[in-house]
Amino acid sequence: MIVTNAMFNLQNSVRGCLRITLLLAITLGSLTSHAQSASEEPATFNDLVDQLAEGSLSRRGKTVTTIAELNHERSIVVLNALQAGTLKVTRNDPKQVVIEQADDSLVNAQSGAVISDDLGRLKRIPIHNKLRSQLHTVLAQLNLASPDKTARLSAVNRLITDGGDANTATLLQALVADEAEADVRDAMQTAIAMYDIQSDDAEVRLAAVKALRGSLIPEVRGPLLSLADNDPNQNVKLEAQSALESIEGRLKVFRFTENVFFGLSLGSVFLLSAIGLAITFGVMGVINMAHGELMMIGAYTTWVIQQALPNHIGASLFIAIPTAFIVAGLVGIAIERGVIRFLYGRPLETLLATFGISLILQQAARSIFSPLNRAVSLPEWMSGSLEINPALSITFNRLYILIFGLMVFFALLLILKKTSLGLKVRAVSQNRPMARAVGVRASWVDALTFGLGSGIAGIAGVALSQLTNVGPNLGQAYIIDSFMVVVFGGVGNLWGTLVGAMGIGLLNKFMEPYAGAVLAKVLILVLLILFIQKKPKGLFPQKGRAAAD
Amino acid sequence: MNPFKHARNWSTRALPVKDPNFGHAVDTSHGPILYIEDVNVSFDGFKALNNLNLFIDDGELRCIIGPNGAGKTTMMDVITGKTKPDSGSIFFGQQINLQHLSEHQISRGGIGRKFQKPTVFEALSVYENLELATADDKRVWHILSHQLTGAQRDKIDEVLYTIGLSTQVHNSAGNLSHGQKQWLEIGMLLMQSPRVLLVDEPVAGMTGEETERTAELLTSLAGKHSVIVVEHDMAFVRSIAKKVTVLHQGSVLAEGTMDQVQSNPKVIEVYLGE
Amino acid sequence: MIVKKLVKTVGAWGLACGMGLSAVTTQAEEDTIKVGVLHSLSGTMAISETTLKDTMLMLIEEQNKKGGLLGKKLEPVVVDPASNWPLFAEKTRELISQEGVDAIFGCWTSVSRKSVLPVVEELNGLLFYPVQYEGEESSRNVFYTGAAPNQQAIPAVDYLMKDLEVERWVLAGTDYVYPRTTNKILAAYLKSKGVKESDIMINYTPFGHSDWQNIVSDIKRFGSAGKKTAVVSTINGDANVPFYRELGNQGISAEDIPVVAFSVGEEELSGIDAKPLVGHMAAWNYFMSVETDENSQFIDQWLAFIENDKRVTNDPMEAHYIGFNMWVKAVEKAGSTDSDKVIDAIVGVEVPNLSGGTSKMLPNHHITKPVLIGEIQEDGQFLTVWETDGLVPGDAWSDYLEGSKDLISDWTAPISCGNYNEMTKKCLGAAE
Amino acid sequence: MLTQRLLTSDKGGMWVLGILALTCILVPILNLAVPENSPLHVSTFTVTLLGKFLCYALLALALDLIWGYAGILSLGHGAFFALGGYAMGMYLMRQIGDRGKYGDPLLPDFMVFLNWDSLPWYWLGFDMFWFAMLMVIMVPAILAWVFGWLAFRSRVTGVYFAIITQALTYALMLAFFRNEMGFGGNNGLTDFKDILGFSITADSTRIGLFLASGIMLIIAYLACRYIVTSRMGRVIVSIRDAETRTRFCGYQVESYKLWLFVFSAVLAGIAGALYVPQVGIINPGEFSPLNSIELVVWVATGGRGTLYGAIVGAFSVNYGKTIFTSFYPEAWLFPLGLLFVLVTLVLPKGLVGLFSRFKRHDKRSDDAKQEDAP
Repeated sequence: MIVTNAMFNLQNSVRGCLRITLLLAITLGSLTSHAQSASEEPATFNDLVDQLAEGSLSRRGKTVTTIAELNHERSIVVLNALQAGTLKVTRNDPKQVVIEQADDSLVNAQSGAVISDDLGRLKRIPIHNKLRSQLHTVLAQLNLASPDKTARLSAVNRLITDGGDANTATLLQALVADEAEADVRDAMQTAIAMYDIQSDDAEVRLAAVKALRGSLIPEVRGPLLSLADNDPNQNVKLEAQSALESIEGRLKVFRFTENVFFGLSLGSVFLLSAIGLAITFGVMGVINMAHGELMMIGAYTTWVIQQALPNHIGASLFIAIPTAFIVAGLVGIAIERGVIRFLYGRPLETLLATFGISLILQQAARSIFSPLNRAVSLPEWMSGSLEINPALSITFNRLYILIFGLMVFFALLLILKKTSLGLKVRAVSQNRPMARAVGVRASWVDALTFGLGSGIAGIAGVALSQLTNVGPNLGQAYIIDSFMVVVFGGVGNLWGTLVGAMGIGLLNKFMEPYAGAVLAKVLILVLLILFIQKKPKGLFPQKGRAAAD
Repeated sequence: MNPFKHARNWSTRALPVKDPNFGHAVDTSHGPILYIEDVNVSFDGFKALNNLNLFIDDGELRCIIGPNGAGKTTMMDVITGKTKPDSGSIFFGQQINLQHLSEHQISRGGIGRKFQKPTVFEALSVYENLELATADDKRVWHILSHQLTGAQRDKIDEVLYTIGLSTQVHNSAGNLSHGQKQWLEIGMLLMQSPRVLLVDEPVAGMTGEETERTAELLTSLAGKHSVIVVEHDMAFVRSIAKKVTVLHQGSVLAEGTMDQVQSNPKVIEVYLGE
Repeated sequence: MIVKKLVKTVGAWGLACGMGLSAVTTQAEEDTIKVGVLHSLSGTMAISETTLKDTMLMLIEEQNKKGGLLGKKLEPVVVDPASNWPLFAEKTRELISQEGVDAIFGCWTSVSRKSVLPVVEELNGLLFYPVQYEGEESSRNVFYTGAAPNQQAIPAVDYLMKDLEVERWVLAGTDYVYPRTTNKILAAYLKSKGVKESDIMINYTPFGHSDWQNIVSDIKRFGSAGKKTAVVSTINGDANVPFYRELGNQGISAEDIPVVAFSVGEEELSGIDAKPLVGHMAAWNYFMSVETDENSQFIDQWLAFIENDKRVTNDPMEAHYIGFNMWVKAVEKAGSTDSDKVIDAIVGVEVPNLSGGTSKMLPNHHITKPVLIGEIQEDGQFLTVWETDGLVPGDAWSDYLEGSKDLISDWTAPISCGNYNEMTKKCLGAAE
Repeated sequence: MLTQRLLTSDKGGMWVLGILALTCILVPILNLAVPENSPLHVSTFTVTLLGKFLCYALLALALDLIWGYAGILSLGHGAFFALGGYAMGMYLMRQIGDRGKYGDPLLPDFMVFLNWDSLPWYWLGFDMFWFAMLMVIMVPAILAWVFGWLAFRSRVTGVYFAIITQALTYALMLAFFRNEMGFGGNNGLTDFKDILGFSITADSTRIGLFLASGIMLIIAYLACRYIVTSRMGRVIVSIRDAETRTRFCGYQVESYKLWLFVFSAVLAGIAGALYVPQVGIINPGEFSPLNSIELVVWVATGGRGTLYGAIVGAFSVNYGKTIFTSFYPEAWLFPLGLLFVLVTLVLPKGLVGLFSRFKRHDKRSDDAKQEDAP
């Protein structure tokens, strides 16, 4: 690896050479330090790689160290493969260690020669956490000088978490001088400071503390804390304390913003699950207890589609959205035609009937998909989080679902306000006979409206499948919350639903730290009950004489 | 005992709700029994009542006419406490400010109302309907434990006779004809021996003969009670009315005898305007 | 009128007579040995319990292939307590007094066991309870084939402390008795090992909690104090998926803050996209990935029986496997299915478990088991990274709890008491 | 004169009462006196089962009174049932005394292992039977009173009322799940030893409880009958059918609703108190909204608006449930779900409505009821 690096670096300036020499120094140093372990069996690279494939995990750990120290040109490749889980071994003798490339082609681990003939089933060489972190550190060491910026950065960050040793510190000192990238340089400085902070020289410590002031990297706080509590040197102690305060101060702000986001994202889940109800219950006055199960249908649809195209998880999601809408919508229409239409003007009977339907749907899900939960996987772009700074990062799936929720909301708003269906819906919901008189086919509109509401429930299901279990009980978890949201927001008023959902979400998140998750929920329910006493028609009531009685 | 005593009227002008004879405590020394002054009501910007001023004398029979949306029904809602006015005052006699009272208190107080659409308790028999309306202590425990007194029974028979349903006593109200329902409802008002009767479109959908009987009934009531009749049917109004008030866009357009009103150019304009 | 009467009679009396008669008929037929299967097939617990019902049916079928028991065929009696706790009690009564079953295999949640317990004791039946539980209980009529806290929690913590040098602990659980007790025991244990109060964070969430955002970020913060941190999770069932997802998305990898779970097994994982979980751990007494002949045979049997090669096996299934075989052995030993005889016979019975050892029924009606720690792999299986040398005997009463450290349970003479205080030499609760 | 008023024109009721009385007399005899092996013997299992059903019937009666007659649909009546049950459960816990696992003379076991050093104040007094019984009545009554006062005052009706009652019971469920509450968390209260000194598992005690439930049901039935046949009964019906009109007749609708609601809550509480010792456990599951909705279905199935209908419904549905859960364990939710749908679609007046269809019946008034009942 060094060699390759050298090859590469020779072209560019003294800087490269400096690196090599330094690195050699380091690695040689560490080599001698591990001289004993090496001397036990002067193994060749090939044997070592073969050893990787057998033996206990702890032995594998030792082997990894030795391979790293060997500085064989392919060490880094092999170790990377081991880390990534693409290092495999043939099941049938003679055992052969191979690396699986991205394109499923196989190369010999030792030589790197491409293997054409079929080796039968391969067994992945397993690693566990200790090994993983060991690999990380080793690779980090080797990557410090990598020409690739991101590799360097992650390497340095790794060192920060490990709190590296003297060698790395000196190396970094050398590197930081002529590091082009600003952020990498900052990281390096932090790393150095993190090392210096343990030094015995108070001055060095002081400098280190100064350097670390205001840094948001979580690892920084640990050592600072210890200094602030008990450092022999008073200045250092004070400096550390003030540094901590400055950090704390900044953290507070970010925590708050974080909490706001949490609240909104919880609200967006409420919004998605309640918005369908806002149509069926709010506009049509139909209590649909099976609403949750319609979401469940949407979620299962997502799963089915993922099963259909296992290689296009991302795409499957986009297919799932319309499909779920249609499937759930059709089920909804079926329910409306089959049961609800006989019960208009009798909301409580509707409540009972739809509750029965929800039971049937649940049991159906159990019979079809088994009572076990189904695994819906997140596409790449949905997982992970958007790191704004070390203290504040926003998870993608939540972010997208928040955006998605709002999109659905406004789309629905448009449909109701602008399209002829929307017009008819409002007409029917306000005055059924009159609407009929002017030639609106009320029954048809009812069916479509209910279908629309159900379809949206289906879409909500797709979103939920990205957050939580896909199973027969999915629906029940949300039904009560969504009803509360609709009632809170004011029946028949979409904006009310939006405000209600977000409000409850935020309230919940800001109560949780003090009350704890359970009590927070209880308190919110109580508050809602009291609120409805005060404003029986919700936040945004429909006024007028018609609404009065 | 009663948790709602002050529930709906926080400004407790606690009036002597000593049922049943509170109706007679109304002070009408200055003539009018009902004062409606500068009353405004609006729903979502639409002004249902616009500075309405109306005075009803004790024992008079007043007809109120006006095109749809003139605010007739809203006026009744305001009087009976169903709707609270945005501004203005409604006094029952000299003292009692109705704004502070809830429906049941107002009705116990002696203002009875008959709805546009006849609303009797269809599940109950004619007799039970009247029994329900009987003027009596209407608090829970009394109702739970007491049977009707003889006097109250006689009152029911008397009313049955007045509204001409004596033969229907045990028939279920649901089975009555439209007209009979109207009368039954009026009968229910009478059971409360009210001082003021608000009657909303009593003859709507009635046969000519039924209409005549209703006319007799109402005129016979006048004097003992103040009667306010809201009606579209001009012939009917002419047949009973001494004094007519025309509402338009939530305020009084004209007032006077039928002839005066009908010759009033504004009124003609409004009615032809439709 | 007649019709009305008729129907009412059916409503009230049909029940009475029907039941009465059925009781008689069941007493009449003695050619089979009835085995009660008491697992929720509907409601919230169906997700876990249905599998155990199938396991029992499979085991019984196998036993019948081997010629049954005492020359009689075994007959499973399956009922559905529908995740409704009072219904558990009712169904137990029905199984024992109406169906006349000789042993019941069932229950999952602690509360269902608690609700069944009095009935089993009253009617002197036998209950084999296959799930890891909080301990602090011992009944003459119940056999706990799942792990007691000292067979799961304590060893797991030991591993984290010794091998991963964990110094800071998050004890996260669903708010019910199992996590409460387990965490209490662990907290006491950790303190006894010199862990500071400030280095332990305990958090409880409701059932099916789905919004873990701020709890996870709290954990993240807690873990960034420079000391190695681990989460000990007693989070129950449905709440796990969103929990692990949130962990993954907030970038907490198993290396930074490993999570060791006591309620996440192969079955739960089969319902989760395991990629974000790789490296997180679970402590059980059995893993499907264990490579022994018994296990591979058991797995083949299972896949064949359930006719679906995607299905997995898990720890409670093994518990049923062990429990059932113990019961069979005990019945053969006693030569009868009579409860008292079986209870006497079963103590000391040894049967092979699926992880290569032989488990033994102890006098406290718990069994000896190995403890395995596994890391979750991408395929939803576990890679065993540590295991106890030898088997750990189940301990009904924890040694780390004030109330119970003096208590032991021994159902053999002379003590024969579920909660015997070694200090006072008294059998508590047995007043008269 | 009173009995005549209660029972005439209530043939169905008379039948139900008759059968109830008969059951209360015969079942004990058949259980205790008749030997095990005789075909007439009624097993203890059946007794406890019937006892349980009696409690359900009482609960159903309570709901029918407010839903069927006053048109107030409560989706949270399970809460009052559970509260009554908890009050009784607390008494039974205190009776265990030092026979608990940890042998603590005062604290229930779950408190011992949650390290509670003393009994929380709200557990005091529950060692006295009379106090516990008082609480069985007072706790549901007070909750119903406060809740109802708020709700009815601000004229929360129909669907809104249904939903907030559901929220109420849901909130209570979550609260009782919390171990800090000191009600045993998810496990609730169980492992009872004896009641009033009688061992709870003794057959005689079971019969006693069974009788108590039966008699309580009969008394409650007559009480409800008294209410609905009084003038108050007619006021209530008129509130259901035309609330505004009733107001204009000078009735204070709110207080009528409130008192009825409280009374019904008390009945539910008593039902719960009788239920707990017979099933031997009370836990937050009883608060779950599903239970309350199922309860509504019993009433709907039996036929709301007729008191005996509620009883018929409670028995038939639960009997069906028992049958299904033992014969078609995998699929019993299907028939249950179908029942919900069919009853609402085909049998708006429930089973008893089915019978009364044979008789000449006042068709139009029926429709009126269905239309206006919220």
